[in-house]
Amino acid sequence: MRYLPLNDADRREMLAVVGASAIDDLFEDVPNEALNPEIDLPRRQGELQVERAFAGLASKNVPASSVPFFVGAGAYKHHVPATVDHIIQRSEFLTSYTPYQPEVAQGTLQYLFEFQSQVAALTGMDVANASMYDGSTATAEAALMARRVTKKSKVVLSGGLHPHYAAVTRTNSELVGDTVLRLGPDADGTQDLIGLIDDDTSCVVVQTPDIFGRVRDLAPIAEAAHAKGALLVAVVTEIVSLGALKSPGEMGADIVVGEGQSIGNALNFGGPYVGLFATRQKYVRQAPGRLCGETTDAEGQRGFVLTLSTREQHIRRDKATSNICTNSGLCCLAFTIHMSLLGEAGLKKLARLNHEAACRTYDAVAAVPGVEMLTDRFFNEFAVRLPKNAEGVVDALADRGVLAGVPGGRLWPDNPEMENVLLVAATETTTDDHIAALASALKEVL
Amino acid sequence: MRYLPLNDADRREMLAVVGASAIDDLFEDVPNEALNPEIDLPRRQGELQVERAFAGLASKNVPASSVPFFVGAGAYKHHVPATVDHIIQRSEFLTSYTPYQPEVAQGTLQYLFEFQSQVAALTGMDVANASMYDGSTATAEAALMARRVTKKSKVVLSGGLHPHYAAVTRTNSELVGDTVLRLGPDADGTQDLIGLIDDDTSCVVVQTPDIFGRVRDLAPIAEAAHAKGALLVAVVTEIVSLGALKSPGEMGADIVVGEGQSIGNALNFGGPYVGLFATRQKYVRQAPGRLCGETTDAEGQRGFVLTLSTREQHIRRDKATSNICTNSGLCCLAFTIHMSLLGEAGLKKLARLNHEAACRTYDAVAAVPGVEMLTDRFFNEFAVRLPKNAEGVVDALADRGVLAGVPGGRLWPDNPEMENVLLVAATETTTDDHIAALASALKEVL
Amino acid sequence: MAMNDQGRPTRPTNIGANEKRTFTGNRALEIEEALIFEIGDAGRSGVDLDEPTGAPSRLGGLEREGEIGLPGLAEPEAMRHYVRLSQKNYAIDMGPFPLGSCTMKHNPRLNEKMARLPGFADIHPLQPEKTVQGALELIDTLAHWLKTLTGMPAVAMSPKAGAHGELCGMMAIKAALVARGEVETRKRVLVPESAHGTNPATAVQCGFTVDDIPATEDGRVDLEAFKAKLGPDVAGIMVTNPNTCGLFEREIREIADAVHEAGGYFYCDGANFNAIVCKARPGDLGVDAMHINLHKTFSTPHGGGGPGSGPTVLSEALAPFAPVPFVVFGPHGHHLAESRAEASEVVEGAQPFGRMTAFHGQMGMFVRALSHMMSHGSDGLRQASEDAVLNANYVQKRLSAEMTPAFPGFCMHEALFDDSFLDGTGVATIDFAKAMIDEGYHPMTMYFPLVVHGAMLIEPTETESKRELDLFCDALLSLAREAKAGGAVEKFAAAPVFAPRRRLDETAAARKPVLRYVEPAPAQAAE
Amino acid sequence: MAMNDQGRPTRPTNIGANEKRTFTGNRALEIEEALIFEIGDAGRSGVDLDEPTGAPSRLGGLEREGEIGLPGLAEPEAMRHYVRLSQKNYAIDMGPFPLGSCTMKHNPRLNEKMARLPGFADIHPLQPEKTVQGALELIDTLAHWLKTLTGMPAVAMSPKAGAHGELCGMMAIKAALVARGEVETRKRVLVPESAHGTNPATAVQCGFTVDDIPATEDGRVDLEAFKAKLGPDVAGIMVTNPNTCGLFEREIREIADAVHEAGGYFYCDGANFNAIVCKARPGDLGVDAMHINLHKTFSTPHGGGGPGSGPTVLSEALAPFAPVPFVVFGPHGHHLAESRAEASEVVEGAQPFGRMTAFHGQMGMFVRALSHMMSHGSDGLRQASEDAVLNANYVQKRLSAEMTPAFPGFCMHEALFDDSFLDGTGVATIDFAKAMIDEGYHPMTMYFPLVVHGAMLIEPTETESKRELDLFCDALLSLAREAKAGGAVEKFAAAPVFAPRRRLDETAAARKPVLRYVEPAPAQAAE
Ligand SMILES: Cc1ncc(COP(=O)(O)O)c(C=O)c1O
Ligand SMILES: Cc1ncc(COP(=O)(O)O)c(C=O)c1O
Repeated sequence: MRYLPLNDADRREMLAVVGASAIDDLFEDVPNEALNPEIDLPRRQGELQVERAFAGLASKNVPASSVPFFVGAGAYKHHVPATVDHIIQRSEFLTSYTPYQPEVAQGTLQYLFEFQSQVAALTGMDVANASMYDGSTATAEAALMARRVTKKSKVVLSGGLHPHYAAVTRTNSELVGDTVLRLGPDADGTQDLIGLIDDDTSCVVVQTPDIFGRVRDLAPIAEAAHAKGALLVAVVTEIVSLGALKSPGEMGADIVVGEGQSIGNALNFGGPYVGLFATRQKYVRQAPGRLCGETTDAEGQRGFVLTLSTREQHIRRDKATSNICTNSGLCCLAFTIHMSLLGEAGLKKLARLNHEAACRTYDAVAAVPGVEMLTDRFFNEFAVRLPKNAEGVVDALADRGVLAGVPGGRLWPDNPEMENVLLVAATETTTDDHIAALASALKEVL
Repeated sequence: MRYLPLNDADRREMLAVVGASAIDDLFEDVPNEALNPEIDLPRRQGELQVERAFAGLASKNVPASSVPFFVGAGAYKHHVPATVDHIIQRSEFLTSYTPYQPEVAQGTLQYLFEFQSQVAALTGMDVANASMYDGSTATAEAALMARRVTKKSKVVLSGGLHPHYAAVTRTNSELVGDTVLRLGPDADGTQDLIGLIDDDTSCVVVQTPDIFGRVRDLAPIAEAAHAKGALLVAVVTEIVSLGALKSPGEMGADIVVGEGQSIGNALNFGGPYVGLFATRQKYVRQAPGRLCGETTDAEGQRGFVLTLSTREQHIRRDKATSNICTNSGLCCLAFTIHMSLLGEAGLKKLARLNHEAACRTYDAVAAVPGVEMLTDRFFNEFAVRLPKNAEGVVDALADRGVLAGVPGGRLWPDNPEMENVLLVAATETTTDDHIAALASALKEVL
Repeated sequence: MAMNDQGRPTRPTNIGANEKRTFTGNRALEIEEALIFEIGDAGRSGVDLDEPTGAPSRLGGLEREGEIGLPGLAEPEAMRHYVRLSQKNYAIDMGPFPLGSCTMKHNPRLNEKMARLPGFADIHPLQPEKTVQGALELIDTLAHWLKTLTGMPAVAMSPKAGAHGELCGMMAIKAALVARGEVETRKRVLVPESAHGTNPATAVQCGFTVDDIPATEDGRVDLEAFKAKLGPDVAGIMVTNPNTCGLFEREIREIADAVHEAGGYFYCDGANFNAIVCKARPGDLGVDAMHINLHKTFSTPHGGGGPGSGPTVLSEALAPFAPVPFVVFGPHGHHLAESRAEASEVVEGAQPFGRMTAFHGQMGMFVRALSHMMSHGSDGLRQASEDAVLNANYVQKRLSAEMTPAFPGFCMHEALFDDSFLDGTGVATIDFAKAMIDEGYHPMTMYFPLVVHGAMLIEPTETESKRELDLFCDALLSLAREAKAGGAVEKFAAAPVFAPRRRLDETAAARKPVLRYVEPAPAQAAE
Repeated sequence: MAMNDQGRPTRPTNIGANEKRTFTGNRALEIEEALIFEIGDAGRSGVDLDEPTGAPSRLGGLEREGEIGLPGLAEPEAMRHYVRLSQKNYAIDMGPFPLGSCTMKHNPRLNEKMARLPGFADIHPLQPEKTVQGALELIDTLAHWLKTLTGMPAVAMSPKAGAHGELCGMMAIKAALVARGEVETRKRVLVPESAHGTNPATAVQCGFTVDDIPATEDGRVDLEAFKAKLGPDVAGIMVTNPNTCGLFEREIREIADAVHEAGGYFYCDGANFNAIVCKARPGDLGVDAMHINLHKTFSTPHGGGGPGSGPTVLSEALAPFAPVPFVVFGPHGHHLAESRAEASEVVEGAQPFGRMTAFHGQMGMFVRALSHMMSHGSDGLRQASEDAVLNANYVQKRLSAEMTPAFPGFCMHEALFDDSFLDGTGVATIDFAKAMIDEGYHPMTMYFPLVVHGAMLIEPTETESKRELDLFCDALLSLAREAKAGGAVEKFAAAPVFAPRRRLDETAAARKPVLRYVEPAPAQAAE
């Protein structure tokens, strides 16, 4: 077998050395009746055969790049420079472990330090960690952290929060006994969050741009939350938006979490992605996840190490701030490479291009009879209400070779009111031809 | 522009340092009327735009892997392990220069030494060089080398030699005044080469398996050539065949040249490929191209260097054995990686699988009414004579989604006798479905 | 000084005795590299984008004003920056990475290639199902392999790593207790002292309390002590098997039966599954839930810390509580059940405990893991486990010549040593490990598990050749002899000397944490 | 000794004074690696293939018997072998690679990605033309760019590298002479002393004799001396422009006119085209033929020595003799003219001199080069040339503080120094260059061109940043000062000390050449 360097001669020799007569001597502790079960699975295959099998499966999917594509809602189709994917495949990055031995892991540690610095700058916070699994688990961790910081137990989730994020946060917070107040979908942007913040509130969780694409001003919410001793957790699912929008930090957020997939990472059918987690200096010792810090070596040279690990499970065990261990390492690398290729000027331009593409798409869709636009302040995604069930419309458009967006029924399956809602996203990859194709197909179907 | 690190501030600063008032001061030696011509070409484009343009061009071609594929005649469709392409893209290999500074080029030098050793072993010769451009130019260089060695000036080219190879050899040898005796295509394998070798003959060039797929016994030809003081140059265009066949060295060849594309390298529409060049120890100082040799460093550690460069143009200039400088470096690396993954057992098995696929294809094609088989001793390719023009047949099969092989008209355009000949190749990538598709399409068309 | 003008790190202040210096601070191929913040600036970019039209924006007056503080690099600068950084890392592609409990095995590039097929990498989790049938089929196929290899009836594919899988299993247990109306009474989870830190952390994150189980002399769960701790308030037990001492829990059946009798559940930490794939099935051993680290056992790359994937297999008892989403095969092909309501429609009796993550799990890792499995096949997977265990025992045996195994007898996939062979040498486990770096090896796992003094846990995995292992053992044996011979305390204390950096001051790092780049004050900048 | 059992290279015999040793011979991340022949064996393999059926073979009784002698490695061993080897190389992705005349610039990975699209990488050169229209269109498009950038009417795409392009141009000249019936009389080719070795070698390979032209004090062709050598027996001249001294041949027009008047042709070596793309067109300067190194000017990777590509542009006078094949656009789309007969049918007056290579040239390089050109556009290409020239002049100016430029005034894309600044220091050009290695730089081109004593030719290219160039200059200046200060002769003579190997014994290598691996005699093997 191509991945196994031992041959039978090696095995015999080694068994002799260890003093075993047969390999199963080494498995003596396994209950006999459980040893060597029949396993009904195919036998080994060569590369060629495996490649053909996967090519077959892949051919049953429709890649985003192959069609006019407007699907968003927390994962976005962006163009990633070839350099990014080339670098993250370098053996020294791809096949290394968590940098617990800093003398031979400065490569990983330095990019983590750069990643943390970029995320802190983007979100307008003091510090950021070395990543969480994704935006949704980062949000759940934020709520748990708010609990530790405020010693309160009521979590308020905005109706504009991505339903998956809300579900994950609820699942986690309820486990530790918190009450989670989750508002219904705020399609029309009329919800009053502030009224729900009380003295028991540990945090209020608000997404901007929200799941409907609406850009939200967090300042008043931050003020209200702070007045009650609660934290404001800001959620950003389209990180590119921060190239154009005020940072949550500027608007008073205490914890900013987000999904970093848009920068450097492919769609990957939902994972792996990279969860961003940033907060204020004063709360850092309550933060979950790994932190990389600067120090010097025995010769006085600058170097980097994982630090403040007394927060973490491998040191604090049941007292840890979180159980997270493996995070999104390589996805951070992709993020930080892409971000340093863009630079500030590039990111702002990219954000601008996304917004303009969305504006053009918005106007084209608004011109389709029967479509009701649900917001006029958005970044690169917006919600519309159709005269009929959006799921059916999306299916019909898919048959016409256009992936039109995310139907409300997909995100709020148990909520009939959302059935006719469609979320439409555009990015720098969206061309005028794509937009025209969407509009005309929509006209046909409605 | 993304590849240019200087910005305008840098440029101004640097111009000041060099004491120029404007960039064109530095181009003062360029005749004024020739400076800064109007260039009517498109302006810069982003990655996304370039990718889309190339995707468009690529989509107009039919990849070998996407259809039943039987095209050979000097380039073969084999499966290359993913590891090969990954390693050759490592910065340290991909973006390094010719290893003229051995202290910081041991990586390149060691693989060249390994490559030379593998090629020498495969061909049954004493030594091999660090590659030529491809099999055809290696063949031309072999004829020139035979001239240097024998001081004779008549080159005899077998009719079984790939027509492109014959043309390249003739073009080069005639330049230095040699007479080139090129025989017509030896479709039926009846040619008497031996009778043509005389006292003026510097070398006789024979391919095996020949262009018609026929396996040739070189021993008698070697004997005859040596009797007249001529060298036998053996040509191998399908290097995988040496996993199954006697090596040319065993059969008495003095120089063995070949095309290494089959191992480690993609089809690439004809290039880049890797020319193999091996010969006897006693002739090494007449060999063209780079040679890597073993030595030790100042601390006595083993190391490798380019050696015997007094043969080469950068030292000997007009006295050099060849003008070659840049060769096929990275393609050698691909070759040597794939070969060390295969190993002897793997190569022999691979050769066996190729031969068996060809045998199955042979039988299926032979069963098609009207097809005349031209040989019964072949490796992974064979020639057949069709009842009609093969070019038309190949076109008709292409319309049926089968790439059936190389029509005689493509290789011998000025030779009507070859019009109905078709060369059919099979490899380890050929499945029984492919063979069935070929046979039934052929039946339809004939 | 000169360096800083180039944005290079400050130079050594106290160069070691026979350290040679260079002007640049580089040493031939070992090249120093500054931070992107010191190299780049806000105006530069390595990306060419079309010019925006400048149409009026519709951002509701929330436009960002002022600087963000993100440096940009031209592409050539960026390429060099990251290539130089990479060259300061050790990696499995460079040599043995014997981290016990981490299963650092070869990562086939075939898997990387498959994961990058546009049909997998370039599809969106919320595309219409009919446009992602191949992806859903792949998840379903991987689930089938995992269930078959573990002998378990169900698997949750959402978990994003091992710890997340633990959370999944413990959440399922909690949901089962809720269903039984015992969630208020059963709050205690038993965890062996030798457990990985994620186990107790996970239990607490699920609202349970942790109660330690002592280990026996031979490194396994103390069955009697364990039974003594069982009671009506016990929710379950979290046992790693093979355990973190590299030993198979002989009495695993008794443990399972006992906890079940007591009304609790058996969570098995599957991080060490690599030892027993196709040799034993957790489903035959009474396990109720177990996570599988695809980034360990099934060779998806560790990537310097992640991403991973931790599918969690579940027993009949826990299966109904599996989280959404999950793939079902129906009349219209493969389908994703994404909500509780729908789940209970499509699967009789399903009552998902909720959702663990947005979307459907680590697809990119699924592709790689399935590619690994299909390449090996059931025969190759069994061979791999046997080779992993053989390699570990070979290392244990050879190193025993100078080092002290923590426990007698054969081990499974990893060999555990204590530091008693270093007694009186003045050389500590950490010094010994750092000396390995100079020899060209990544250190083994140190000071874990906690039940062994100065623990050194070595896991070679099946992808090491006998030649590599022999050289590795020869090197460690010579270090051990050197330590015992005495007089080398300084050498060990100073190690590593050849690495890109000498030992780093972790205390200083934690005392005054510098967690992000900050512009040096003008004064320094001007220095 | 121990090492050899592991198939490791023999250990140092005479370790330098303060060299630290390790047992393995490794130094942390710098890992020694043996030859595949010492690691692998004939039985091992890193490839899984189906089992052959064993059907009788039809090889005409020429089956191979016995051992070939090819070692095999399992994939993990192979991966490690080559990764470790790679880490002993310097590369443009690691730092400046200032080799004059080699144009080592950044190689964009976008180009690598494009070249690997199955539509380009997985097509066969002899597929039916209708199945490769995109490929032919690409070649045609690249040809259009090359003709437009050079202002020449035709281009031959077959040449596989620069030297091959020279051959192409000189063959065309020979063919033109044949057509004029002067091939027997015109045998002399004039070549400046400063020319690259391939020029004279090529001329001879075309059956010409070489006659050197002296250089002027200011590093250019001596027009008078050149004119004096012209005559009815002159076939042509081979001039590099910008020349190998990094200077533009001011009198290029006069040179062209003179050689034309004398009835000869003007071959221009275009290796240095990077200095003048979009700044000047060879077609406007009287050139008859010029090769373009796509692997220099247009950023296709050097790959440790190749592959390259050397398309050769031709003037009206030489165009008819261009080799087959070439692409023409006709009623049925793009078409390849592959034979002389056909060529003259499709192109009026074409009389190809023959064929230079099998198939159609370096397609893989064509894709990369066109991707580079389209990315830059005409504006980007002009900017690139200007930056390349600016960078070279900046380096020339800064280094002049301590080093001695070979010629006064501005240079083009490369800066040439002689070794007079080292006079009396006891440090030779080679020692100076080897010391650069320890500082983290690849040496510049040394002892070329021959017209300058102890020449050091530095070509930074446009893809170096000012920051990199400043540190590079600071480092070289400090080395120069160190050399002049005296007392450092040994240090320079011993350099490099930090590289994977110290200086290698090239004399020994050439005296008793060991050009392939040979099994050590049993005696040694057993040692
Ligand atoms: C025994 C054990 N359990 C759990 C984990 C956690 O897995 P992950 O890092 O994927 O979250 C690890 C990882 O090191 C482990 O070794
Ligand atoms: C001036 C000059 N001419 C010709 C060549 C030969 O080009 P190639 O190596 O591509 O054959 C070179 C390459 O170094 C060169 O520098």
